[in-house]
Amino acid sequence: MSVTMSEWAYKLRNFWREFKRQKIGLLGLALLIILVVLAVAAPLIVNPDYEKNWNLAEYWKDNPIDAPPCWVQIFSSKKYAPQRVYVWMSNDTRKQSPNIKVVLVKKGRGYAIYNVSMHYNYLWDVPPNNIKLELYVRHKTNSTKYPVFDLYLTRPDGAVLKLANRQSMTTNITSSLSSMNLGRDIRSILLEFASHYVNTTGVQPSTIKPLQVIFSKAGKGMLAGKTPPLKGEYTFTFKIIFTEPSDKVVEARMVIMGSCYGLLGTDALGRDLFAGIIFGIKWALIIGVLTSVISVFTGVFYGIASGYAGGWTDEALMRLDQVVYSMPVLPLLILMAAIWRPSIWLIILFLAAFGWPGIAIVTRSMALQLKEELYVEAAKAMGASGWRIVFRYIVPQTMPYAFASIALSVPGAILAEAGLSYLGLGDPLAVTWGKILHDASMANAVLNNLWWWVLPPGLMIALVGLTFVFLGNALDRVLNPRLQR
Amino acid sequence: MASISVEEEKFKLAAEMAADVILRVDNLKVWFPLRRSLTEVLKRMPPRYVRAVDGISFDIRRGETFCLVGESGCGKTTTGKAILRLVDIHSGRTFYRAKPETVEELAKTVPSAVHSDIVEVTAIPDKRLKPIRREMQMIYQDPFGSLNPRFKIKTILEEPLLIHKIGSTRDEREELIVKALESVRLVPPEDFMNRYPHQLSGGQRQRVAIARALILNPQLIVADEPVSMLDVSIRAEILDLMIELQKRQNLTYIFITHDLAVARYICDRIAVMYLGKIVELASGTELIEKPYHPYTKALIAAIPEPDPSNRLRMRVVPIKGEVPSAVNIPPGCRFHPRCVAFDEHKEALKDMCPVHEPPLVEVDKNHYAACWLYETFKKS
Amino acid sequence: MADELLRVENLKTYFYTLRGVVKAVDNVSFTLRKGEVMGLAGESGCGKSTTAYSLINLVPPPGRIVGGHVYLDGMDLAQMSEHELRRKVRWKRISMVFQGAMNALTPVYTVGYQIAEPMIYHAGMDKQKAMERVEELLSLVGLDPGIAKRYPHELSGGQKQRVVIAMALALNPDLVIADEPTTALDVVVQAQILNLLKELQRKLKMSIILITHDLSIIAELADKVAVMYAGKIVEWGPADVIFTEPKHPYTQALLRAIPRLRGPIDKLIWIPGTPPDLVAPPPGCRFYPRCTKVMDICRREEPPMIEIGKEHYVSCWLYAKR
Amino acid sequence: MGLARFASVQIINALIVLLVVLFIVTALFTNLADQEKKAAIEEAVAQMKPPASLKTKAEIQKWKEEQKQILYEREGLTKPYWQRVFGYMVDALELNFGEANHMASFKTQSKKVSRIILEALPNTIILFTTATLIVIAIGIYLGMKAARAAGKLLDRTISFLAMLSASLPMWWVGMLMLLLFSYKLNWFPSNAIDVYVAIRHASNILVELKDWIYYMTLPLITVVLVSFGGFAYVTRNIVLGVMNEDFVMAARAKGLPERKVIYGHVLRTASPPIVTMSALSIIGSLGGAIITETVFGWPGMGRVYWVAIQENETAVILGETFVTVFLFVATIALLNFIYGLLDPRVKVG
Repeated sequence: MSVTMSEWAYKLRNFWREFKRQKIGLLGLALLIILVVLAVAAPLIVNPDYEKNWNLAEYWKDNPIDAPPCWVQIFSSKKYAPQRVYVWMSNDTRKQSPNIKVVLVKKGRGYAIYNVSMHYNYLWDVPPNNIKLELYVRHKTNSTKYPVFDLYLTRPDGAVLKLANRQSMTTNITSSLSSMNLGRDIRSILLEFASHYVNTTGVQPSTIKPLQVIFSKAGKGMLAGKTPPLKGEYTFTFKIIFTEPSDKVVEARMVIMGSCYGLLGTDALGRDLFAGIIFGIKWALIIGVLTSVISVFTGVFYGIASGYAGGWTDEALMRLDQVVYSMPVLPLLILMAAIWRPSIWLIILFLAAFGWPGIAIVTRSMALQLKEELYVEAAKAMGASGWRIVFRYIVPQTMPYAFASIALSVPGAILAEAGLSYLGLGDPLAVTWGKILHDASMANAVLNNLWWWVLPPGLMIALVGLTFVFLGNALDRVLNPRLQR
Repeated sequence: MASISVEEEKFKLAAEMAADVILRVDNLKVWFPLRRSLTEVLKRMPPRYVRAVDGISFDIRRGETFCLVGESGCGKTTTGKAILRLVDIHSGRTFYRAKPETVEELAKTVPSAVHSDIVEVTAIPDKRLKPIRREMQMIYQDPFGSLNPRFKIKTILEEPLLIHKIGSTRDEREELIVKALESVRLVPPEDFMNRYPHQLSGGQRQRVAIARALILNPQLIVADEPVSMLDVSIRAEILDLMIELQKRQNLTYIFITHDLAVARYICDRIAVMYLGKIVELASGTELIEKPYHPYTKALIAAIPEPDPSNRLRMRVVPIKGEVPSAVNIPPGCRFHPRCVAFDEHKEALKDMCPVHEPPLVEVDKNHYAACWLYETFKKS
Repeated sequence: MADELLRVENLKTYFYTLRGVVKAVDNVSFTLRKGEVMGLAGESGCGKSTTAYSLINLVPPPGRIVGGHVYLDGMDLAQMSEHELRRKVRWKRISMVFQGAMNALTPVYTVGYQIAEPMIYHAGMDKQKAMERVEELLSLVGLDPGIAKRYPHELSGGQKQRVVIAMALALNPDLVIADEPTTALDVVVQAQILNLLKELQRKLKMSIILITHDLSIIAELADKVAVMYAGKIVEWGPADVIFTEPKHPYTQALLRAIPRLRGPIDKLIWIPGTPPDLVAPPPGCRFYPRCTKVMDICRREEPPMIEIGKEHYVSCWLYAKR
Repeated sequence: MGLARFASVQIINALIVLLVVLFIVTALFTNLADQEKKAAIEEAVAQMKPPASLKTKAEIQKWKEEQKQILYEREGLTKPYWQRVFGYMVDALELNFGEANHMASFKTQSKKVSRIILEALPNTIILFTTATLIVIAIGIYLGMKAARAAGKLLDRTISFLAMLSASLPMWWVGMLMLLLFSYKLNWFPSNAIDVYVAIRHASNILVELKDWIYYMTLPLITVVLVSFGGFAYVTRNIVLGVMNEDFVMAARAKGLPERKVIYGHVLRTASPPIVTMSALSIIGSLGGAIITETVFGWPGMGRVYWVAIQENETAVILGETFVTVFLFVATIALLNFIYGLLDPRVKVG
């Protein structure tokens, strides 16, 4: 036993000495290590809940939509408003953001007046993607006397806008400033506000970008976003009148949906694309490695069986091989996926089912050649059994080829799965890069110039592919020296 | 009753074997079927064969070196491999006088193939050949190809021991390996054990191959052109080593070569093969000095020698045409289309050579040839 | 000398490998007369094939000629530009018969076209005329002219070897380099090919450099013999002298290692040890570690080439006057 | 004779593969197709007006049940499974794939599946034949150059490009091309399907050709861009292998000009394996190419796939798959045949 152990150690050392010379191989190895670390550490890097909830639009509602990554500011003179969430909860003093103040103004018989003021210090050039104001109250269950509120916005320049008036609420009010209707359209309020500075006759409210107007200096061109940003503290104030004195504010939130988001921005649902990219690593590695390991080993053993058996067995096995080999993979996969909508594991099996014939043809010819090698005949002459010859003389000789092939067929598997996912035929539960690109295509990301949605997944596919191609080429050169030059 | 006579008949050949004969080959044929195309199968055309070995018989005495000589494709290597059961035999039988322990072992597994100390090798099924494999070994022409490039020398030599479960511990086996390396003059053995074949020279590799063949203590060695890929001086060294080992271990060699000069140097008897048949068989010196068969004559005439006066004359090689394929062997004497003697005596032989296959007959004391020239003229 | 065809002076061809510089041909000198056959003998790896390729300046990379001269009628081929070599020398003056005819023919062209190619390119013959000459050449080497239309894989080994010889004769060269022209052929075919070469050489009065490891084959053809060992010529002289009275211990041992077909069966002599690694050859005489007559000086200094008889040179301290 | 036999063997092989694939595909598909048919029949029966004579609910129910059975019978749904599979196979061989539910063909707006495919097929063939020819031309040129300068910058660049193109999704590159050339620079149209609108207004063939080129350029460039590196690399490897052969040395020794050695002896010998290898690599990218079509909206097979998948048109998907397999297998047979033409050694065997 220890004979073989030391031999293995020797071979490994030799292999490493040769491999070290292959620069691209080392690069591939380094990339692979980084990828594996990222895949394993994914739950530490991004919130693991993201993956579970990837397809739940509700889960992502606090995030800006189609926001570019924040590092774009480096290339721009403008500062982007970042994502911020301020929370105030009545029952937990630790979760009471200083930016939100809830003040009981007055309490009398049959009423109570609260002021909820939310302060936002705006220091940026590009206004937030959206602002969401949320207010949750506890209401006496059997009462029909619902509370009402007014909403004011106080701008740094002193202007006060009444965004909502005598709005009644059941238990909570959630409003996004860009789209939600707070009783009356906020756009018309802004139009009225602007009318103090510019001529607004004929301006359609729907053309106004509310956040642009809110965060710009008042003046000429303010409706078109041509005035400079107005920096300073903005305050949103809810003035709430409870007609049931026992009612009270339990939670208030101000969500500043950034005009940029995280490392890779967000998509049309507000999903964190960086998280998507990170989750995708795991799937790419699983799909690529599992598919190629299964198909290569199937191919290797199929090929050896065929070549070593010879005769009619060989003939029959090779016919079958030829048939599978001549099948176009993707169209058939499309058909199968369209019929079954398979899980990612089934897709891997499908891919592997088409991936082995090429490997089998090569291994068969290797087996045929090895079978005729003199040292194999010598082993036979020594009395070695068929199994011994296969497993000690033939299989080990095909392993270098197998290892290189595994590495080299990874990209193909990843590309095939990505293609299926892109067509919308992937596993809907796995966050793969192909799926992200599918979503991008469905949301016309290219048309809308959302490059951060389109570029990174493709680059990652290419990167993982390259990693394995690098490794595979280096392995091939080291292990199959006929290619050495 | 009938079965007994069959049994007797079966071992008649074995019983006749002289005491010093270690191997008897009787009418051995190795035919490789050609792949038939679909149309051939459909038209029910009979399968065609490459008749690599086409009915040869000879006895080999213990301790002798028996040479098979001929051009490439004459079936000499196939004969060697057929004796070792490395290729499938079409028909014919081989009998081998095995060591007592082997006979004992085979008597248990394949009793029908054993007759006193003689084993009918051709009657043993593939899976039961292992005991016989221990006694017959092969040395190959190509020292580069016959050693597994991924094994160390130690592992290469350990393989036969592991296969035959000789030496229960690693140390025991290592001792045997050291001895084997020493016996082929690869000293000190420690220097070679941990090397890989590619780290050795051609001559050293061939010595490893010899050590591997000898480590199981065989009786019979089939050496297939063991020196033809080696440089002259290494060739001399390996030949010398083989002679020395033969003396020391009482080995019997079947030595396959295309080079008559080498055959003369090492062999006791030489059999010349042409297209799957033995055409002439005699002792080394006798065959070269007094060849009977026209083919042997041509072969000898064709061999160049380090004599500078040769350049001044044209070499006369009494042969014409090229070797036909072993698929379409000419009828009658398979050599007659190329035979110069046949042309000369066409009138006398025209009913013999193209029609009937000549038998291998004794044309001189212990000198056999298969040629109508002698058979016919002897009769007349 | 008026009838001198080729003079090689201190030719050096080195291979620049990862392992180091392999001095495959190191200071090789010899001359060749018009119509003379020279045999270049030596064991595998001694540099004889590299010498041949160096003569037409076609050493495969990573090898290259690093020194010395190859004069053909006064032109130094070692210094010539690739273009000039191609136009003036290759095939017109020097052609080759390659080792392993199997691989020297391009599988996708008919053999006729391959023989005709140099005629079309060098002599500017039109295709028709070239093919006529091809048929002539094929008959010259004893083949049926109809073979011209066949592809290499349709021919037997002997036929291919003849085709390769016909190809070498296409432009009536002054010198044919035959690199192991009969290796891998059976003895009968070998004898036929050697006869053919002998016949053609007499008829066409060309010079031949015959490279082989087999001294018996050299004896069939060569007027002069050069014996190479480890990148150097150790002995060089007329065939009659070399085969009967070899001087260098290496030549002597080599001849006694060959089993003979006739005469008494002498015990063969072998040379112990292995040839040196040409990356780091031993100092002094390269043969000394294996030489039975080794002296002190052999280990230190390289022996000079000494003329020991008429046109007989040997590089050994045994014969040097000190 | 030899060649004709060689060709017929290729064709028979292709037919066998085709039949096997067809069989597998239809066997998979039969249940799904049947379900769809059943659903359609049920819907039809539900909307049928029962004859006035029938009064009770039970009677009407019974009548409807009968009608359903009649329709089932007519559609062959009552036959055993394998017979149905066989029926579908025959339909497929007759190119009778039925009708689509909603989809229509590009040009004539026909609902027949065969029509839909027939109108998409030429576009795919035009795009990929053109692309393949360009790839072969560039690939051979660069591959030969790289082989002659092995280890030099060009060689390394090509090796890298090959590795890159093995890892790049072609359709993603297409997306980037659109992003850059269509939306940013506005040089090319963003949706190639509009070509049909454009050619409707074309006054003559030249204008129509111009339109086609205008709409085809971007997808064409994409396919070429992603494929040529791999092709060049394959060429380079094969050529490099051949360049080490003895006959190349022999050709050089003959004093042939280098150009003749390289393009005559080397490339000529290397061409059969180049044909095979490159065919496989190009065909391998066919899948990616199908998706690429959808990115550009090129009115070809890929586009049809895309729409069929979005709209759940099973009959179209089946028909498409079958025709694609046929194309694929036919191409392989053709290439094997070309191989036989190029290599004199094949004919004999």
